[in-house]
Amino acid sequence: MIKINELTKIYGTGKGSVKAIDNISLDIKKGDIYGIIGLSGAGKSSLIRCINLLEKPTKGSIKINDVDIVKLKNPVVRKIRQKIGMIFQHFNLLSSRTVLENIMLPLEVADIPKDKRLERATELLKLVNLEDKANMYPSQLSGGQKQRVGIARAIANEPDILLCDEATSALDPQTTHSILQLLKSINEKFKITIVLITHEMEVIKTVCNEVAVIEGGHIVEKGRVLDIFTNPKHPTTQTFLGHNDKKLPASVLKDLLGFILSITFLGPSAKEPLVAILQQELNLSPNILWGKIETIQDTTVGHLILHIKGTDDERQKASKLLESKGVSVEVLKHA
Amino acid sequence: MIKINELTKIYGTGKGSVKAIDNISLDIKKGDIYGIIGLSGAGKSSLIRCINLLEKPTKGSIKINDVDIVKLKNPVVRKIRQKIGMIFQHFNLLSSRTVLENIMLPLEVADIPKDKRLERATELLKLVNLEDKANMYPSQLSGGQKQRVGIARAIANEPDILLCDEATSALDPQTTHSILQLLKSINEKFKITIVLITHEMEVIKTVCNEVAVIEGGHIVEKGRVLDIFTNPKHPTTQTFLGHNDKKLPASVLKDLLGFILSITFLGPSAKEPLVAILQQELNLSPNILWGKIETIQDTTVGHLILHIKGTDDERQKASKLLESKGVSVEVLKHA
Amino acid sequence: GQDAPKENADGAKVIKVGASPTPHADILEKAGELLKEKGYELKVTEFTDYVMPNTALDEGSIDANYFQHLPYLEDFNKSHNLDLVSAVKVHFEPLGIYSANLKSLEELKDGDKIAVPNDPSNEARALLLLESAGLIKVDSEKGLNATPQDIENPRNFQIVELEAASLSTSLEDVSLAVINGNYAIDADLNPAKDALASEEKTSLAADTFANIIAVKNETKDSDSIKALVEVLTSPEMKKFIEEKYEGAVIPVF
Amino acid sequence: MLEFFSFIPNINLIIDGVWQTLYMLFASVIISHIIGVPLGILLVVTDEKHILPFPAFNKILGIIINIGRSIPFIILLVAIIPFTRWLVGSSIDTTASIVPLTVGAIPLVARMVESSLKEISWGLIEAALSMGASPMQIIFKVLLPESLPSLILGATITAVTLVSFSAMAGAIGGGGLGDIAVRYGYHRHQTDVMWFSIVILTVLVQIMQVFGEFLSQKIRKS
Amino acid sequence: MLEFFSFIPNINLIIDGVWQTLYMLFASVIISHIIGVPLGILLVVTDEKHILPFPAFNKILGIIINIGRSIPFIILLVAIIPFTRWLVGSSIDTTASIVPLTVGAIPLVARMVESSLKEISWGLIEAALSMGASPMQIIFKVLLPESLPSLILGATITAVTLVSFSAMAGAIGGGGLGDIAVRYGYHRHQTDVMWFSIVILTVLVQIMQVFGEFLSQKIRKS
Ligand SMILES: Nc1ncnc2c1ncn2[C@@H]1O[C@H](COP(=O)(O)OP(=O)(O)OP(=O)(O)O)[C@@H](O)[C@H]1O
Ligand SMILES: Nc1ncnc2c1ncn2[C@@H]1O[C@H](COP(=O)(O)OP(=O)(O)OP(=O)(O)O)[C@@H](O)[C@H]1O
Ligand SMILES: [Mg+2]
Ligand SMILES: [Mg+2]
Repeated sequence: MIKINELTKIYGTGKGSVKAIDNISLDIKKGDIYGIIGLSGAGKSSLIRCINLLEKPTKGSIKINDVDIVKLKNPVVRKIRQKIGMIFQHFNLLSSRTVLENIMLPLEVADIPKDKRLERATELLKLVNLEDKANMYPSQLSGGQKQRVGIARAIANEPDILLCDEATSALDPQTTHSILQLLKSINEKFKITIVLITHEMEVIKTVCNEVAVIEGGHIVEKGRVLDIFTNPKHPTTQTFLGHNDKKLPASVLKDLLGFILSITFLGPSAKEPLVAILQQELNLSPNILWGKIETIQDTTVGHLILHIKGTDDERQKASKLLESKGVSVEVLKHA
Repeated sequence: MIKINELTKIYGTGKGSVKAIDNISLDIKKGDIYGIIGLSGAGKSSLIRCINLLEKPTKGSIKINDVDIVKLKNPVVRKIRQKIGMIFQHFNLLSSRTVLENIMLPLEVADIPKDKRLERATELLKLVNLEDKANMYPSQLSGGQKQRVGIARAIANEPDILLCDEATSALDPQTTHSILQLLKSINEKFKITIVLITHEMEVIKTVCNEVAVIEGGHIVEKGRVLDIFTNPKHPTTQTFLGHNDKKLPASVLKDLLGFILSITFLGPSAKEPLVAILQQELNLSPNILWGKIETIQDTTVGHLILHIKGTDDERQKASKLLESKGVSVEVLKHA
Repeated sequence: GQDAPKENADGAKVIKVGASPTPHADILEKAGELLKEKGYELKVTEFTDYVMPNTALDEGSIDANYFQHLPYLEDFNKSHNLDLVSAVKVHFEPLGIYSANLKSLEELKDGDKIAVPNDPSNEARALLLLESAGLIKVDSEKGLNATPQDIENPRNFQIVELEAASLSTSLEDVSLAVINGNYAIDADLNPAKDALASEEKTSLAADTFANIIAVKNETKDSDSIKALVEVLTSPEMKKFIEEKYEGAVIPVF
Repeated sequence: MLEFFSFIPNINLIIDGVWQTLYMLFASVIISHIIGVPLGILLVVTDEKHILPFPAFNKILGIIINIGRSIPFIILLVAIIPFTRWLVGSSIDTTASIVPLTVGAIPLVARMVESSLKEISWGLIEAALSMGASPMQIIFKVLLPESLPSLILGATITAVTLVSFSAMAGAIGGGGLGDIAVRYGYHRHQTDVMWFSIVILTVLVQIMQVFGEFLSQKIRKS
Repeated sequence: MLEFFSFIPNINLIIDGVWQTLYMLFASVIISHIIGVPLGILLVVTDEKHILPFPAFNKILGIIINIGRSIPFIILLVAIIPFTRWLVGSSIDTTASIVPLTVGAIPLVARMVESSLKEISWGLIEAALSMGASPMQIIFKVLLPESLPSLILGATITAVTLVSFSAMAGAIGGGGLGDIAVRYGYHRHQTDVMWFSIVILTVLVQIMQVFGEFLSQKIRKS
């Protein structure tokens, strides 16, 4: 669907120039919900803005359905853009239009007849829970309300591709959740492709199937969400996912005898009572110091940090037992 | 420090008027980091904007250090405002000033001598990790970089009170973390009071000691963070904290025999090997379906959903055993 | 320094005169050449307005002005409480009635458009000329202050007031236009042949409406004014004016 | 009614003047905007970095507008007489003076429009671009509506400037209050007529200003 | 050098005209902005909903500015003669004509400034307010710097408008290219002088416009 090849974007020229994207290649398939994460200033917005040519790439090609859009003439680009919705980081709502009229704008642009426009916009307003603000102006809305208008506007013309630049950053968890469900359902129903920048790992976990991690204009890691989240390779990804965050507070670590294991298990092994098995088979009493068992892409994934009062010998036995159940074990502290 | 009494804010007049804040009273003590959460459009921004009188309250009083600022004359208000920093939801950086000059603005306003200004601003730039962007203009920054400039600007004049309207919403988790540490450290060092709107529960957990939940212009719940997070009373708070989210995916619940318990434990009981004890004393093999063990305000708090293959009789025993250890138990599914 | 004329770098005494651009400033330019021989430098400031030259003269910014006729000056003196006087009468620009379409005044129909200059020193004269051609009647009390508000107009002509300089350009749009001689020449009209009627060169009008050099009463006998007057009324000037304007501007000395 | 004002000199003259002024202003403001607004839009959008880049055209248009702005009004008045005559059948009277007033105002309008449109946040244009909007759609759905409050303030400034230009239209028989103030009041020392005309002019300008500001305020939603 | 241009009629006349025009423009643009910019700022900030609300003053100032805008330039020229004389010692010549040009431009400048300042996003003013900035600080640190690109475009428009006003300064012997074009072209029908003056005027206007746009572009950071 979207094939980005050796894309480079440089802002400015000469001494003051900034290389925001550096030779990025990316392959986004039809129906993907593709997450992009990275530190502030990594080049995420620049990348997504290249996809609909709001930013002209300095080098490289962007193929949508096998057509290199970088080389296309304006009128053709326009037709393609009508089928690419975009949610902006800073909303960009027209101050001269009411909420309803803002949502109708892409429909006007696409020459949808008036009654259809109104119908569709009203429907969308309901979806983003803003029926009561239909005739208000953007200046009378709260931050999150503006963002929801931007979301409704982006999906109004039933795009084939949806580009979201921090679409839910101004939204509370509940509203975020309902918006994500909305995105997921239109993704499933209409097979639309979604490219999504976010800072919230929850968002990636809930809706994305693929994810790329950008740093300093490069892609440092990409792949299936489940793979990346359970087994991040690059240090940046690891910090991002909080894998280095498992340093436990001093107050908890104080006076701990024995050894500490960090275990990760997913899928089938999640259905086994791991802790109970340790008790049963090795007579160890593990204490869970930190734990997170969650569902990523319909698969249960668990991380636990276990404190076990025992010897190094017992530790080795425990590790072996767990590994035999398909669990990966890391030793954080020896006995 | 800040005493808000029966505050009401109505936008507009007549038919189109919106009651954004409805009779809110709030007491924020010196040195508090006070979190405010609520759905989009709940009135959070309106409330925080009343505290420095950017929005004139329709009714009610706001006492800072026992002075009702609503009644004060402009020059006095200005003096007070110099000691209240504010981070805006939409940054509001001056496009005509470089990053460095933007950070120096509050210092100029407060008539700090030029060399001191430069020194302080450079120091702050380092803190928010933007030394290399010192001489760039806001239009050349990414969203997160703008927000960091806004943060540096707000704390430049070493305020007594810091108002943050979604100060980290555009930031990645790592940057968010370092900013929060920064806020926490200045809070501890200078005893400044921070009022903080956020949509990220992580933020509240990490830095706040008090939290208020706003809905439809009312405060529906407020109190110490640990209390609210472990024992939310109001349904809105519960949804917010994801307590109603523990509905498990169908794929996991399928074919589960036995009973399901949701257990919550904190402080001392977190140090006991609960799951192992169940195995040991009742010979039950609990499987953790969902779990989260985390540290809120230096206290370990755990939620687990346990699936146990057993009878209702065993369930009652298990519940009793757990409760005897100071754990609260909720039955999600009977055997 | 209102009294003694200042001297320029060459030691020549400077005379400052304000004037309308044409024909006044052009005539003065010639006079300047003659005055140089007498050790004077003539500095001409052109005004496109009819109030400023008198105001400037009174305040001493200029030593003399040259743009108006005596009745206008007297009226101005009265309304502004000034004491400006005429030093000499220099020339007369006969107003003529011209037409682009009509061969004679008889062809004029009721309700036709007649254009007249809109400045105070020419408009009343134009109306009086129309009166003498028997087209309208001017309120005798208003006399030289008459405007189209002050006429009897039994044939309902539309009196169009235009700036003197644009009358010739707009000739096609009206049946008749009353035009100053010098502007008529510029528009390739011949005052002697093309005018359907004009102010008589020898009439009372020529005397009354002769354009004057106006000065302040107290300086009218100064040497420099005397020199200026002398040059302007010299035979060379007479020859110059007659040759240059071919009857559209008539020397009256 | 009229008797009541009979203390005022030449009341009929002034009433005519009011109508002439209103007529001239109304017509020239409207027509100069019909032509000047598109020119102003072109000046902006054909810029190198805008939605319809065409730098050569942009430069030439800028120069033509500058020429228009350089010609003293009184000369313009006379220079375009053949055009005026061709257009309205005559080169004199109030109707005819609308032509030079309009021609003179067009380049001013274009510059005022240019300066308003340049204040629009680029993000809004990007939003429309991302929807696949054509330049025409961007102009009519973004540029014009978003700058309308500012355009109206600009139009008010233009209209008031035309009031002072219209005083010069007296040269070709345009009439109007400004011309009356100049010719009757100023040239013929009828200071009462002059001041009375100016007072009415001021009232007119005041009405235009208040109306323009009211309208601009009313539609400004941010 | 001068010989090269000798085919041009009255070359010395025109060279004088260029200097006179530059002198008049330079002085009147600068002085009218020194006075007009503060007035424009006052018009904005004393509005009911702005940082220094004082509605009565705002209304009166608006009316005074409107009066200034209503008086035909030629009348203004004469009406302020006593003032001009008191100020520069004479009421005629190029220096003297700077006074009415300036007085005439002040209300225009005020309105242009007003319209620019009204486009500033309120959020930026709020940011300054939240820091405890005084109205003066907001004016000098927010309003002026943020609207500078727009103010410069406005000043360019004003300067070019003054070029056409300066043609009227001929009424008081101001001189300058516009006046030359009028006196030679319009009064004497010497069209060569007229067109040559206008060409030079156009070049001048073009330079001002390009310079103004360049400057505005250069300092616009968003
Ligand atoms: N200027 C205004 N005019 C009219 N209504 C307004 C105005 N500003 C805010 N409101 C309304 O007041 C309510 C509260 O707005 P507020 O900005 O305080 O919400 P919030 O809690 O900050 O939401 P968010 O999380 O989305 O930023 C909203 O319903 C909003 O529409
Ligand atoms: N117009 C511009 N001119 C110069 N530099 C720019 C411009 N736009 C962006 N940059 C720079 O390019 C880099 C990448 O910016 P980009 O907006 O893509 O970051 P981002 O990943 O979206 O960050 P954030 O999460 O903070 O929004 C940043 O260092 C930024 O300063
Ligand atoms: Mg970004
Ligand atoms: Mg908000």
